[in-house]
Amino acid sequence: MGNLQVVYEVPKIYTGPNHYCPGCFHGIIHRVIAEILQEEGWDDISIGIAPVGCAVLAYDYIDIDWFEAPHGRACANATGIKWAWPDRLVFTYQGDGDAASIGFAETSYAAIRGVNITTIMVNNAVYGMTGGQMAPTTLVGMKTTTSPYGRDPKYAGYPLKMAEHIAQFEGTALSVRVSAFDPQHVLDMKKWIRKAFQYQMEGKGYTFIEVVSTCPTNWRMDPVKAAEFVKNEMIKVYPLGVYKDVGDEKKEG
Amino acid sequence: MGNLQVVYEVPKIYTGPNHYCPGCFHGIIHRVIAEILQEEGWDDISIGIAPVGCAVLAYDYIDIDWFEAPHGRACANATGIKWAWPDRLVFTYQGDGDAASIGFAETSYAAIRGVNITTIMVNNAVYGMTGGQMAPTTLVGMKTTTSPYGRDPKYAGYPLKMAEHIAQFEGTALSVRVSAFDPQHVLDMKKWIRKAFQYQMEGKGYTFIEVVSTCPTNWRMDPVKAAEFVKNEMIKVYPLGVYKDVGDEKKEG
Amino acid sequence: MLKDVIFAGFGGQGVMVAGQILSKAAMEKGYYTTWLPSYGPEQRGGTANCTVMISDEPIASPLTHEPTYCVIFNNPSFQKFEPMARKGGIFIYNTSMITEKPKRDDLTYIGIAATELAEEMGSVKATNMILLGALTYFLQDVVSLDDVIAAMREKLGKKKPELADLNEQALRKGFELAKEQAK
Amino acid sequence: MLKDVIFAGFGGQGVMVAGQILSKAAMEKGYYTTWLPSYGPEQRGGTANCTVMISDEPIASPLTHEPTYCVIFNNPSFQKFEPMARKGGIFIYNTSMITEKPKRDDLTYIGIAATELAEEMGSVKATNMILLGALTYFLQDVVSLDDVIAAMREKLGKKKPELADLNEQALRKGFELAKEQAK
Amino acid sequence: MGEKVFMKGNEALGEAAVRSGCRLFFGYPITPASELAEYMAYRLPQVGGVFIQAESEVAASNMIYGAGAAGKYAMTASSSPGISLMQEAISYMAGAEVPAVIINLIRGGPGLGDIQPAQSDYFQAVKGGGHGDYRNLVYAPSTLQEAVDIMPLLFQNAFKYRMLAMMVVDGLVGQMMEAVEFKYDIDPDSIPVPDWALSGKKMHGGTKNVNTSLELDPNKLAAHNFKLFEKYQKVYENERMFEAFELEESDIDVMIVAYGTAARIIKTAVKNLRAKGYKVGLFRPITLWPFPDKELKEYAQKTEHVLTVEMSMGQLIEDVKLSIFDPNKKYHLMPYPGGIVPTPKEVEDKVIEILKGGAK
Amino acid sequence: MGEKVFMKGNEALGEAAVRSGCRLFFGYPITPASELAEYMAYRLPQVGGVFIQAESEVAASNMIYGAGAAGKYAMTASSSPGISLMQEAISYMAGAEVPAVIINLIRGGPGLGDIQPAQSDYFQAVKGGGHGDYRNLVYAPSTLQEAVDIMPLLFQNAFKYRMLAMMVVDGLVGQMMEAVEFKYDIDPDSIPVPDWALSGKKMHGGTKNVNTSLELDPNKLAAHNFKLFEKYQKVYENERMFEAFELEESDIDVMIVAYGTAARIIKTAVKNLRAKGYKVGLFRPITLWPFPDKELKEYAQKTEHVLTVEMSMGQLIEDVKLSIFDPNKKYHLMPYPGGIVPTPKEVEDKVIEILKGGAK
Amino acid sequence: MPKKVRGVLKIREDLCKQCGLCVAVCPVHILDFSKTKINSKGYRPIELTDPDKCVGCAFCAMMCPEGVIDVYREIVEVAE
Amino acid sequence: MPKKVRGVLKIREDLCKQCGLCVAVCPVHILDFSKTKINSKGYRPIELTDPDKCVGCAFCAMMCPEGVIDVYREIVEVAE
Ligand SMILES: Cc1ncc(C[n+]2csc(CCOP(=O)(O)OP(=O)(O)O)c2C)c(N)n1
Ligand SMILES: Cc1ncc(C[n+]2csc(CCOP(=O)(O)OP(=O)(O)O)c2C)c(N)n1
Ligand code: SF4
Ligand code: SF4
Ligand code: SF4
Ligand code: SF4
Ligand code: SF4
Ligand code: SF4
Ligand SMILES: [Mg+2]
Ligand SMILES: [Mg+2]
Repeated sequence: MGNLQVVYEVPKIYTGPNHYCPGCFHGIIHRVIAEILQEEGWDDISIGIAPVGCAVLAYDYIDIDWFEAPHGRACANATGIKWAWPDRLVFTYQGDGDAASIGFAETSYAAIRGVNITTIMVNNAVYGMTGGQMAPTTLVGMKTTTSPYGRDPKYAGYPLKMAEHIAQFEGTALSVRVSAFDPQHVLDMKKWIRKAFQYQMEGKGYTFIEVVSTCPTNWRMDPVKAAEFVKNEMIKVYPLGVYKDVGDEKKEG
Repeated sequence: MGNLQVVYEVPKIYTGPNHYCPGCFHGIIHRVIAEILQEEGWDDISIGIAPVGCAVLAYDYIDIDWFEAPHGRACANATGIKWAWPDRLVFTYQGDGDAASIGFAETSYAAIRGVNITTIMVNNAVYGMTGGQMAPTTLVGMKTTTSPYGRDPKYAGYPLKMAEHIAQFEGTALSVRVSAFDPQHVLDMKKWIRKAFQYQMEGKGYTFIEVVSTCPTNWRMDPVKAAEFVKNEMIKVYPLGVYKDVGDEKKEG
Repeated sequence: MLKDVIFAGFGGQGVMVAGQILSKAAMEKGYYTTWLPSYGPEQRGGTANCTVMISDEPIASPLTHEPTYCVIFNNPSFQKFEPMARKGGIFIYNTSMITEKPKRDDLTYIGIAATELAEEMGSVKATNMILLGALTYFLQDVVSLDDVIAAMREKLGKKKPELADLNEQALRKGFELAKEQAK
Repeated sequence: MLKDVIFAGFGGQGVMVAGQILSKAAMEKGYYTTWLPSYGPEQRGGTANCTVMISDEPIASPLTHEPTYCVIFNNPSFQKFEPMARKGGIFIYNTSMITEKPKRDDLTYIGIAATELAEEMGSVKATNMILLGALTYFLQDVVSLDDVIAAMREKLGKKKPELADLNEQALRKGFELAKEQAK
Repeated sequence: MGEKVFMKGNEALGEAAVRSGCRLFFGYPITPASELAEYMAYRLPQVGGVFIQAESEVAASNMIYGAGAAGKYAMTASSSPGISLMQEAISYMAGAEVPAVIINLIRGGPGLGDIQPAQSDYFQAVKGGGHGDYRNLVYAPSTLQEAVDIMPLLFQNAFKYRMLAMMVVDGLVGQMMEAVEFKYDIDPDSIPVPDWALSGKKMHGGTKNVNTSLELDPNKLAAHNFKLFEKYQKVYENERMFEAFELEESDIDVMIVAYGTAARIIKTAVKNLRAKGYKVGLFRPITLWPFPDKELKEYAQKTEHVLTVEMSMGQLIEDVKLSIFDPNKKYHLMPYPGGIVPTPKEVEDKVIEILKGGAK
Repeated sequence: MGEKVFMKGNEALGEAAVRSGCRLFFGYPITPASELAEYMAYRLPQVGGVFIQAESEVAASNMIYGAGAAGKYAMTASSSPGISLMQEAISYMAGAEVPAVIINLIRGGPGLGDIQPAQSDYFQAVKGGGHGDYRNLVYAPSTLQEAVDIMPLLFQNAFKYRMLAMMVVDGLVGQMMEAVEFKYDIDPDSIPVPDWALSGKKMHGGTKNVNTSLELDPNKLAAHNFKLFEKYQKVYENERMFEAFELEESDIDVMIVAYGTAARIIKTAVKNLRAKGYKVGLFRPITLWPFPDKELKEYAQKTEHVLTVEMSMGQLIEDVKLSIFDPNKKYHLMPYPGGIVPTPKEVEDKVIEILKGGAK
Repeated sequence: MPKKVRGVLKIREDLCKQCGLCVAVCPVHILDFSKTKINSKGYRPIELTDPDKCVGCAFCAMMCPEGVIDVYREIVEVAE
Repeated sequence: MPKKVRGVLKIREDLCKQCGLCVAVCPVHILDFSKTKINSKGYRPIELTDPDKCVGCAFCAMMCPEGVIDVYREIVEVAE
């Protein structure tokens, strides 16, 4: 491009087109992960674990080694992979249903055990892939296909706050909640995912990034409205922020 | 007994002899539960869920209806039973391996969902029944049959603090850590278990009592030493106390 | 007697509902009928279709591999179903969205600019009803236009009564156009 | 040749270790041998037992339902195994703990006050070795007393050398007592 | 009651359960079974029932286990991977003799596979998915109406025999809309609470009930196993169901054996073949366990050729062979794995090929 | 190497795995398999390996799934209820063609049952515990030495065929002490990392590897199933193992079929019966899948009576019948459920009864 | 005559497992294992070494896992 | 001549799904869906309504889930 100065180029290892609905944040998050891996030269040594959820085909979209996990078990699979190759960058990419409902134990135990892997959990408050059922993260009163009268705490309890939950464990090196509803937050998300990967490469322990995301399709909103809903409603219940950061204290012993 | 005044009589519904090792706290905890159920007249409407663990035969020792659960699934079974009979007193009696390792998701989800049941989790820092393997609650450095060189956080992570963990969920009405290493603490334990049952009968939500306990056999200590170890070492890592108590605020809505 | 119909198009074009209305109309007339959607994530973005079977005896297979009646909403579906259609069958397609041209000489093609017509009538949402109306013309031995209108009103009328009138208009329009072309 | 031995008593009485030492001694002599414990929670509190098989050919079954040699540490085990013992078998039992009296006339009974003797020798922990020593007397076609002593030293000597000497004494004592009674 | 309603299969299955008297549903979403859970989430609150979305299928299966032990009709529904996660609880329920109902809308496997109609969980359902020796009642209706008709039987037999009743269908049944008639509407209050139910001592005369699958004494556990198998024998004698379609003649050219969706489709093939003059019939097991082995053997006398058509790689055929157990018959298999549904044409061609002697 | 050591079964199994080159163990305690995990916890750190106590068997099975996909030898061990919890991962591994090794020390079921030796997970292991159509390699050694001898084969064949290899034994094998000889000690560094391994692109030429069991297109998934079954056919042809014990004569009075501990014990019965003049022999499958069906059929020609002795209620006998498939033989079954081990005497009595015509 | 409150224990000896938890917590140190008796389980059950000193606090009963002990109080007259 | 920095976009039109996230965040409001083009997926891809106004902030690219947009800067001379 001649004398043009690059401001932003989509990373080569981000390999579309993807199957996501228009405006779904999954694509943004993928792209950002690809940016980091490419910038840091980690794409050669990375192994991603794709979930069962809308991101089940994530392996088609970032040019690294990938494993497709049974629903919820990504962190257990990642534990096996990490101990097979302790110096590789191993991360799981999961939905909220995947990481926080059926996989609640496996995700939590990665933190309890301090497994040196990273989880990126995409919280869109529903089960996107299967058609918009209630997730543990569904807001109280929110209507989904399995909470047709709105989530009722009497039967379904209260929204689960994973970033806070994961932060409580000693094995956790980093637990952060970010979002992607505007460019600033996308950059912030990128900063924290990068940090998570860095901590992992330094052997600091388990790192966890929760991304407050959208599901325009199942929320029955257009993508811009959905992004606004995240900004105005979701982050009231899921406040963005750093819930744990061991900083430079802890090195692999 | 003529003009004798009763100070303490073992409750009739506590039906020994039991199979526990000499001095094991399981017996004390059973007895105390039996006392409460008998005193309150709840034995007629109670359904206990026995775990897989040393207390697997708990159903032989308290004269109420009992269900024997698959390892770790007691809270899921209890959820089924409670919704079948919402006005009954339903409680799970579980070991730490049962409730906090294999059953971590089911236990946590009882809290997340705010199921109106009570869990009594006996934390003896090991898997008693199967011969003293490491539990999630095993102290760092503690030798067990699966941590023969002492629990090493690099592979096995850090002790899991269930009372704190369960306290964080909105569906939890009460989360308390008690012990039974001396008579005062036994009475305190009784007070909190009673309160848990009361809250349940009032429909307040999930109630959780962690009892810091012993395993003289697998700790290879005599029972009195084991009780002292609880007092001097265990409760340093597992501080006794009330981690959550909704008090009279929340009634069934 | 066994009528096998396929409706195919993009998700969101009303493909599924058109099939359901036909099937319901047939049921009300006392026929055996099934409606079977393609399902799963491929619905998202990609093409969706449904199969309707109508018969006077219990229906063995709800699937057809050689549909006699095809109602086609977009290009990919045209490409997929034209070769499968049964010899002598009726092939109704929406020329507003479809650039493909008929290739067989053993089918009756009915091309209707349904989207444009629907827009003219007040809403693109009526596209599917125009095409269903056209199909109805060929199924009169089973269901009349009035049967289909009644089924449509029952299915949609409660939730969106304002739409029902438009839809009735659309069904009638499609029926008329088919009648004309079929001559 | 097939020797089948059962050791039975309370958990903690050294039942298992006695069997392991015998089995190990036999192995060192080149025999095929198996040691099989009862296992599981019933060990806790209840009785525990183990079966040792010694043979000059591969051992098909590690279980015996009619043991030729019984080494019995407590009353419940006496009750359980006396009826099972093979006709003509050797039945060694610890009279310090056992109040039961022999009831069969087709067994050779060797009653030894092993616990008391062991206490006298310095530690109740040697009880099992006295009984094992007694058994050895009857198994000399397979293992000698020295073989068993060597196996015991290898098994226990490293961890607790102080105990090894006592144990050797106990083995010898049991052997002598059996010899006397067998006369 | 009695009127025909045009409904989606999954919803009709849910409605059938409600009208069978079931008021407790514990489930976890999965394609193609999710709409059943969704329907229950919508419907149960209307009738005073409870819908709980479990955190996993492991939990869901343990919730019905608890509710069944408490003496209430309870149900879950899932699809293949979810059913695999239920195997521990299923084995426990067998051991503890707890009744409950599970619907498996089988999809293509193994692993994550796809979400298309399949029958490849046959072995899992009828032989042994979980550990130990046990049986489940396994119903495999072929149409939605049949599924709806037998739904009460699942609950009633589950409670009659104190065992799990499964229905195996596939996504086709769940996703299809069809007219169904509900011929029953059972008031849950009319269903007696069994005396073995865990419901608090005062409900059953003050003597405690214990529900357990533990029996540490192997002699007692063996006796329990033999007792279970006596029960299964009774179930075998009473509950075998099948349909013989176009198998009247005493000599049949080819007898096709198939169940569920495959059988439904094959009826078209049979009709077409009959129209061409072939004496072809269909033997359709409705209960996969107990398998109608005697009946199948009986019908097999009429033919030389037995063609098994299954939406799996060769599972049903083992029971077909064990039932007939005659090396002089010719056994043919059309396996449809991975979510592929047979077409009548393929089956017709195969039958013709067999009769021409072209097929082995 | 080569010296005899007197070891507990579970420990010998662990040592065998270590000497097979396995350096990764993921497990969860359960009687009677716990000592295997305990041994690995003690041993692996000594040789630079890793022992991880998983939070559950669901997790353990998924950890070996991950490690296997990463191209490394990995293993878990459990007993019946724990194995039931692994069924989803097992089905996935089959679909994704991931090699790993699982040891099942079967105990009495169903449910919690007891902890005594059993064989009642036969169907689960060889037919279908998980969903979908698939097979696992299933080895059933009869002695500890045999278990130790074939251990390397499990890992090697798992990797050769990219599939799961299971060993089914029982608590008797795990708890027994016996002299064992280790004839091998394989350096893990000598085991090549397969080119399909997930190990980071740079390890395999910069082109990414993807390991998945998902295939949404049913035609492709069906093709994948057929491909898997071609592989299984190859395994069937190459890997069937069995022992024919005292089956030399051309006419045998009774042929007993049994495997594992039951077979070991039956050898005593065979010897005793032979001593009494009965022509009795034992056919012992060593691989339960692939089942040595041809060989069994062949040997069955020699006899009229086939007696299946299994520590279950009638699972092995189905494969026995399917293999022989001859209604003119007499099939007898001695079922031992719930953790009961047969005694030679019982088997001897049964054989004599059969030959007297007393048994059906 | 002055009166004092005295504790009285009912001990189910056959249930005792000789764990010593009661012994350790008795504030007046009057519990010990029997020197003479062995119960059916093979344990030496507890006995009171000096029954008169029992204050009836029931600490022992509180700690007993086996439910061996009932505790009563009686008022006794004390000789000066 | 005065200079200014101008953004230049490379748009992979075929990948665009017409979600509008970029449109919503462009600080100078110069992004809109094409009135004329439909891409192979059936969407109207974005285009610049006034390319000269682009400041090259890359907000659009940051938000794009599909990786449609690359952003460059060039220095252009501005006529006064
Ligand atoms: C064992 C099992 N249970 C259920 C499913 C069905 N299933 C697939 S994805 C999914 C939920 C996905 O939701 P989430 O993890 O939040 O991801 P999203 O699609 O919202 O990104 C479920 C329940 C499955 N494939 N396997
Ligand atoms: C699915 C399954 N996995 C493992 C086991 C074996 N098991 C029985 S009890 C137990 C652990 C018990 O420990 P804990 O819950 O702490 O109770 P404790 O015995 O210490 O009181 C285990 C692992 C089992 N029965 N089922
Ligand atoms: S269903 Fe929701 S989460 Fe899934 S791709 Fe569509 S918008 Fe994204
Ligand atoms: S093993 Fe430990 S926890 Fe179990 S009964 Fe004995 S002392 Fe108690
Ligand atoms: S009641 Fe108190 S004083 Fe009396 S024996 Fe018990 S602990 Fe001691
Ligand atoms: S606490 Fe109970 S069991 Fe323990 S010594 Fe005292 S009386 Fe005996
Ligand atoms: S780079 Fe900035 S100014 Fe230019 S189009 Fe994108 S968002 Fe608008
Ligand atoms: S954000 Fe990307 S996909 Fe969405 S409209 Fe803009 S360019 Fe198109
Ligand atoms: Mg989600
Ligand atoms: Mg414990």
